[in-house]
Amino acid sequence: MSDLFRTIRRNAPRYVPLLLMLAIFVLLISGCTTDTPQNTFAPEGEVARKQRDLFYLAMWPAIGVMILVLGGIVLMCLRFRERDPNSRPPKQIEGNTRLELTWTIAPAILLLIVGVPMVAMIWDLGRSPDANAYVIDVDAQRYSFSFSYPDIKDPSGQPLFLPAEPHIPTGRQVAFRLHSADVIHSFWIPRLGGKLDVVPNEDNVLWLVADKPDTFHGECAEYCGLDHATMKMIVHADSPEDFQKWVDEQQAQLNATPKPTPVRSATPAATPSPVAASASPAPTPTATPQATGG
Amino acid sequence: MATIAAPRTSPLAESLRNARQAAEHNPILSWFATVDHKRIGVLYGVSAFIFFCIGGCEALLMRAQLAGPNANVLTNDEFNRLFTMHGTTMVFLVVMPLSNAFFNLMVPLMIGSRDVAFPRLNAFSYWTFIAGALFLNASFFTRNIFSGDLGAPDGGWFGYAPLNLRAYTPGHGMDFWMLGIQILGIASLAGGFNFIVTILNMRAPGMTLFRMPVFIWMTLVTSFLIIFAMPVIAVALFELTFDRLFGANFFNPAAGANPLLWQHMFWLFGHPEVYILILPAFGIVSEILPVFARKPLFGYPFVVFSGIAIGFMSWGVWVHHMYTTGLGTVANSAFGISTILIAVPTGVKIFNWMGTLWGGSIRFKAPMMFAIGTVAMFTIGGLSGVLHSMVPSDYQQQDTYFVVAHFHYVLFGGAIFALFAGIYYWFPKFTGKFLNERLGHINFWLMLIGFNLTFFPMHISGLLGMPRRIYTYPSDYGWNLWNLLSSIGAFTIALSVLIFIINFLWSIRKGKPASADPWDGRTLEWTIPSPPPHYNFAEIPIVHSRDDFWHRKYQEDAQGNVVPVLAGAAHAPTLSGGDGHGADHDDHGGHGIHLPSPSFMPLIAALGFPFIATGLIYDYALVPVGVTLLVVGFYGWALEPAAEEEA
Amino acid sequence: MAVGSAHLETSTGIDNRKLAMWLFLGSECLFFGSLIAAYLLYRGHSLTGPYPEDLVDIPFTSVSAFILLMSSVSMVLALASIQKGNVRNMQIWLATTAILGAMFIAGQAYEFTEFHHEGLSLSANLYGTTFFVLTGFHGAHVTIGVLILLSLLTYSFRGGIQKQDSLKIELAGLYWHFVDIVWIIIFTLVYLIQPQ
Amino acid sequence: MTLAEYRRKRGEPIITEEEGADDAHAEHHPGVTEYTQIGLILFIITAIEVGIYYVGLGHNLLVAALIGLSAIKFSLVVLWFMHLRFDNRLFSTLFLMGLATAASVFTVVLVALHGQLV
Ligand code: HEA
Ligand code: HEA
Ligand code: CUA
Ligand SMILES: [Cu+2]
Repeated sequence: MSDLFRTIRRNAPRYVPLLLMLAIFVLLISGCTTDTPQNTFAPEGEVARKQRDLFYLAMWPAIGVMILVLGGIVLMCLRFRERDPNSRPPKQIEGNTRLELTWTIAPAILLLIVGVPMVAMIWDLGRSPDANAYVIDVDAQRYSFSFSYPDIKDPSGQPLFLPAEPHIPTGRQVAFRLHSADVIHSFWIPRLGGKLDVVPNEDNVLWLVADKPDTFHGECAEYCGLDHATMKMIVHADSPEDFQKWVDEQQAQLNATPKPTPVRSATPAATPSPVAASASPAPTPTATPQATGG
Repeated sequence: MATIAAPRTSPLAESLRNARQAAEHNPILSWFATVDHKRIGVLYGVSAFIFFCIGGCEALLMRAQLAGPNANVLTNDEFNRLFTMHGTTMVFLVVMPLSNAFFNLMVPLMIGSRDVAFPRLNAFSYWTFIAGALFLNASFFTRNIFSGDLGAPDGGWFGYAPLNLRAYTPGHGMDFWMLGIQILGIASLAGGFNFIVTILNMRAPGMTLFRMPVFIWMTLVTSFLIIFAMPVIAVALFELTFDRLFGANFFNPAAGANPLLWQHMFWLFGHPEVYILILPAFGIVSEILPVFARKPLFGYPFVVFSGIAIGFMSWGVWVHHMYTTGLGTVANSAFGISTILIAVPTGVKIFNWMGTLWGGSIRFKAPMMFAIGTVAMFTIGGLSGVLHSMVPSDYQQQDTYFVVAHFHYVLFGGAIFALFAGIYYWFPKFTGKFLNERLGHINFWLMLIGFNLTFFPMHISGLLGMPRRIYTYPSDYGWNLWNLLSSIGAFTIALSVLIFIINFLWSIRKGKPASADPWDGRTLEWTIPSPPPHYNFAEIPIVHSRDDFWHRKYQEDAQGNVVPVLAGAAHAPTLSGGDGHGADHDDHGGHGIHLPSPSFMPLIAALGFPFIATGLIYDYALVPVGVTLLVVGFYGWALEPAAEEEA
Repeated sequence: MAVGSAHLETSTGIDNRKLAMWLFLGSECLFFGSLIAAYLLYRGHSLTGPYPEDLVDIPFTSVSAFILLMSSVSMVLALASIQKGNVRNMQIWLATTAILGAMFIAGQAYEFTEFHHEGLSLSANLYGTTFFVLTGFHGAHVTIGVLILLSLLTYSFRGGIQKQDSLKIELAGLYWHFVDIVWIIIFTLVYLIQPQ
Repeated sequence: MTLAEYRRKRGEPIITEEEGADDAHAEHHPGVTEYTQIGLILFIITAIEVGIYYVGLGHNLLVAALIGLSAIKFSLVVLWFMHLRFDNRLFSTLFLMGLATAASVFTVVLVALHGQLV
């Protein structure tokens, strides 16, 4: 027993960190390849792809630095461990200015190098949506997203309202104008792109592009209360032709049955909210260019 | 105030004095009236550790729920309350007070002082802390917990507006949260002022700023961060209090308020706060590595300056928690750049620690294992922090488990590992016994493995799109395996903590006895006996260099080899002029050393806070009671003599 | 409070308590900074009235501001007196300061009730919220200051404050002046400058 | 040996000038007249502030003038009444640190939230 113990103790320092790093790699690699509904490594649109590429751009150097530092530590532990408990203390080195400068400046340069594409991408994804972007109004309320289409109106001028499962066209920017009826939520469809918060009184606009027809899973990414975990959505991306067909269908339906559509700002939330109480006039959707994309 | 006795001795003053004298000799009462920095340090440390176990158990419950998809261990409501309490507990009731414990224990010893600048303020800080901590945890009982209704706040540890308003979070838990943190903030502020003054003013002769141990430097920087950051969160919490309790509109969107104001204020505090959590840990590591590598800290001035730089820079990065709120491209670019740059001074520290190991003669004792573990694990966490700082890709990671992975690597892998290192390192100083070395190694390896098993997979579940703060998840999102691993890891950590507890309890009774200088240390605390006498230094030492104690023990011979100074010569020169008074043979006995008298006033004053807070929530009648306690405490404090007249 | 401060000189030569007081004031800058920032952020954003321009009474507040400013003068004179060892004068100036402070508080109480009559409450709009909390916290600081002054005054009547204790007066003075400069800022930003 | 004696013996520079509470120093302590003069100036500036408020300058000009004047008042109180002009530099440093942090940080917050600065 104590023998086993001693062997473990003697060898563990050497192998555990190495095994650990190996495990890390295996894990990382396996993470990249799985094709699951919200995998940010499996983008299906311009925004998500750019973000993933930027992530790789930073991740590989970071892994490099990690190997350098952790490997260095392990090697030093092996090489400089005290062999003889009665040995004299080693040479007392106080420091080395040249080394200090090196390891101040080198990381700074490395960081600024990654910083350039980062800033470029902030501006790239942060531009206002194209003029021909397809506009959808998103209403977030505890605990669901609902959608209205300003371009599809019923005879009384009310936009098409979908309590769930919106359709979007592929190959074209879709501008989501985000409105909150209560607290802060966050609108996130991982395989199409990063999230943007839905802030009351602040109508952010997020544009995304879907490459090809598919069904995308998204969910609320800002804790918003009891059922935050189940505030999810499914988005159908259709080819332009299919989308047009869908639009026509909806339009036809609206024209056929001019039923009163629910008012957009009505909240299904049970709790009396100050916002709902004050009945903020249904927010007039005006594109706010100050919002970031992506 | 110190020297002025109350002008007239009234019967009241007389009985108060008697009470204080009685307290001094009663084994239990004396703890309530103590103003001794070492005892307050112990109180802080033990309390914080208990809260660590509580916060850890909250985490275990969460991990049990998340071990598999669609689990039913906890309800949504319970889960939300648990993660809120877990985060709040770990930040405000564990890492901060545990660091504070080390400030209390070590600062006077390391700078060669008999006490802190304001001993009673120190006691006040502790009692206020414990009042706030108990108050916060009392929130569990705001609903009938015995019928399964957990009280407790449920707004998350940063309680975003407007969710934190009564309209959306009606329970009293949130009220306890905001007032509890308010009280804890007062405790931190008191500590912050005290340690800055102590460090600037109470140093032994010759202990210039650049001879101070790095731990002292980091305490100084941390304390500055505390005194500047705490008022901001205090105001935010006051504003929330007015909103929730008195109908104000600071965060009410219906009145036109901007809910992002809360986020700015919280993170304006919150980011300096994370360095408040990590800098003491950096200090501890900087003390331990040189001792066990038997070599001075590499690049001392650079380690110090990088710590100061981190302190300054921490004020310019808060928006990196708000990238996805739509602040605009300019803000995001500016804060993106400032955030990645903060990696530079932190890197300087990491590299200097490696420089310290290089060429050393490393002794792998338990404190050293934890310290090296800190450096390695913090680096991983820091690097994932840099990944977060890349704005556009953070749009994908914000509020996912990738963040959870990041901050547990820095908070657990950085702060908690270092604090454990500190416990193993200084335990002999305060008990005169070693913690068991073998159990220590088991503790370390189990914790290291469990820690990585818990938190590394979170990077992956995060990148696979798993948001944080969800109590359940479907089975087909590819998250199952990673969560299972995390849960197994969490229980491994629990096992390691259990081993630590056993080790602690066993060693405190039967541990191997330790001498005054058991690790061949370099700093002043090792010059005095273990455990230190209540007056710390029989004679105030005189400091001639950095690592003064080491230089008394070793010198370089003609060949540049380090050789021990002949035995007997290694004694400290002291202020009384004679150089012969050694630390170990204390012929002095501490007679004639004036130490502050115990006092109940800090306790009485601190007790006022929970009364006021409870009164604000439930019944205003309690408020005057609390105010009275405060006033009585403070007046008694001001009027009672700080030190008893010489008998 | 300092341990045996009479015997132990400090490393910087500065008294512990004075150092602590300045640290406290530095910290207070952040406190009032946060409050003022909230006020400025919401200035002119109230959705409903009453608005500041309906309420603010410049002549009245100017007198208040003037009173507080003069209390700073009397405070510093109290310090000058005790530094020369003149306890009597110090008591007079301390009392003056406390009275001026109390007058300021009374003025604020009057102003608050007046505003309340006009319909401004904590919950009326953003202006009410930020105005009452900002000036209220300032008023609370003044009140505490008055209490400190009165305590010192009482203490000095019992012979507790002599020339060598001038530090006590100095510390109280630092706090008092700080509260005064906060009002200088509030007076300008909250009263004189109105949103366009 | 007291700390001061120790320092004298070693010829060690005392880090900052001593600021004993009781003994007189070469340093300048403003007297009653100076304090009263400052008080008078403060009074006059306040009068000017209120005056220009009524004169009806353009908004921007008024704001600039008011901020300038109150800054002068602020400085007078801090430098003279709070003695920063004569006292240990450390105090000014500490206070300015707080002031500068607050000013810069909240300016950024207001800009980021599109608030008006004044
Ligand atoms: C101890 C606490 C601590 C520490 C020290 C840090 C350190 C850092 N943190 Fe972290 N952080 C938290 C605690 C901490 N953080 C917490 C609690 C949260 C979440 C709050 C919440 O939402 O609940 C958070 C969240 C958080 C976010 C927001 C994520 C999001 O919500 O979207 C970001 C974004 O930029 C970030 C960045 C950083 C960076 C860049 C550092 C840097 O300081 C790290 C620097 C260190 C290194 C980089 C490693 C060592 C350096 C080298 C070896 C040099 C060479 C390196 C390079 C060239 C890269 N952190
Ligand atoms: C210092 C800070 C710190 C520390 C140490 C920890 C430690 C741990 N944390 Fe936590 N964590 C946070 C700070 C910290 N955390 C914060 C700030 C949040 C964000 C909260 C929020 O979103 O609002 C968070 C959130 C968080 C989450 C995300 C919740 C969510 O978003 O849904 C998870 C999930 O797994 C988690 C897990 C853990 C685990 C398993 C540990 C473990 O390492 C814990 C290990 C400790 C133990 C297991 C104790 C064992 C003790 C015993 C077994 C002794 C029993 C003794 C007796 C009975 C005498 N933490
Ligand atoms: Cu909506 Cu979370
Ligand atoms: Cu941060």
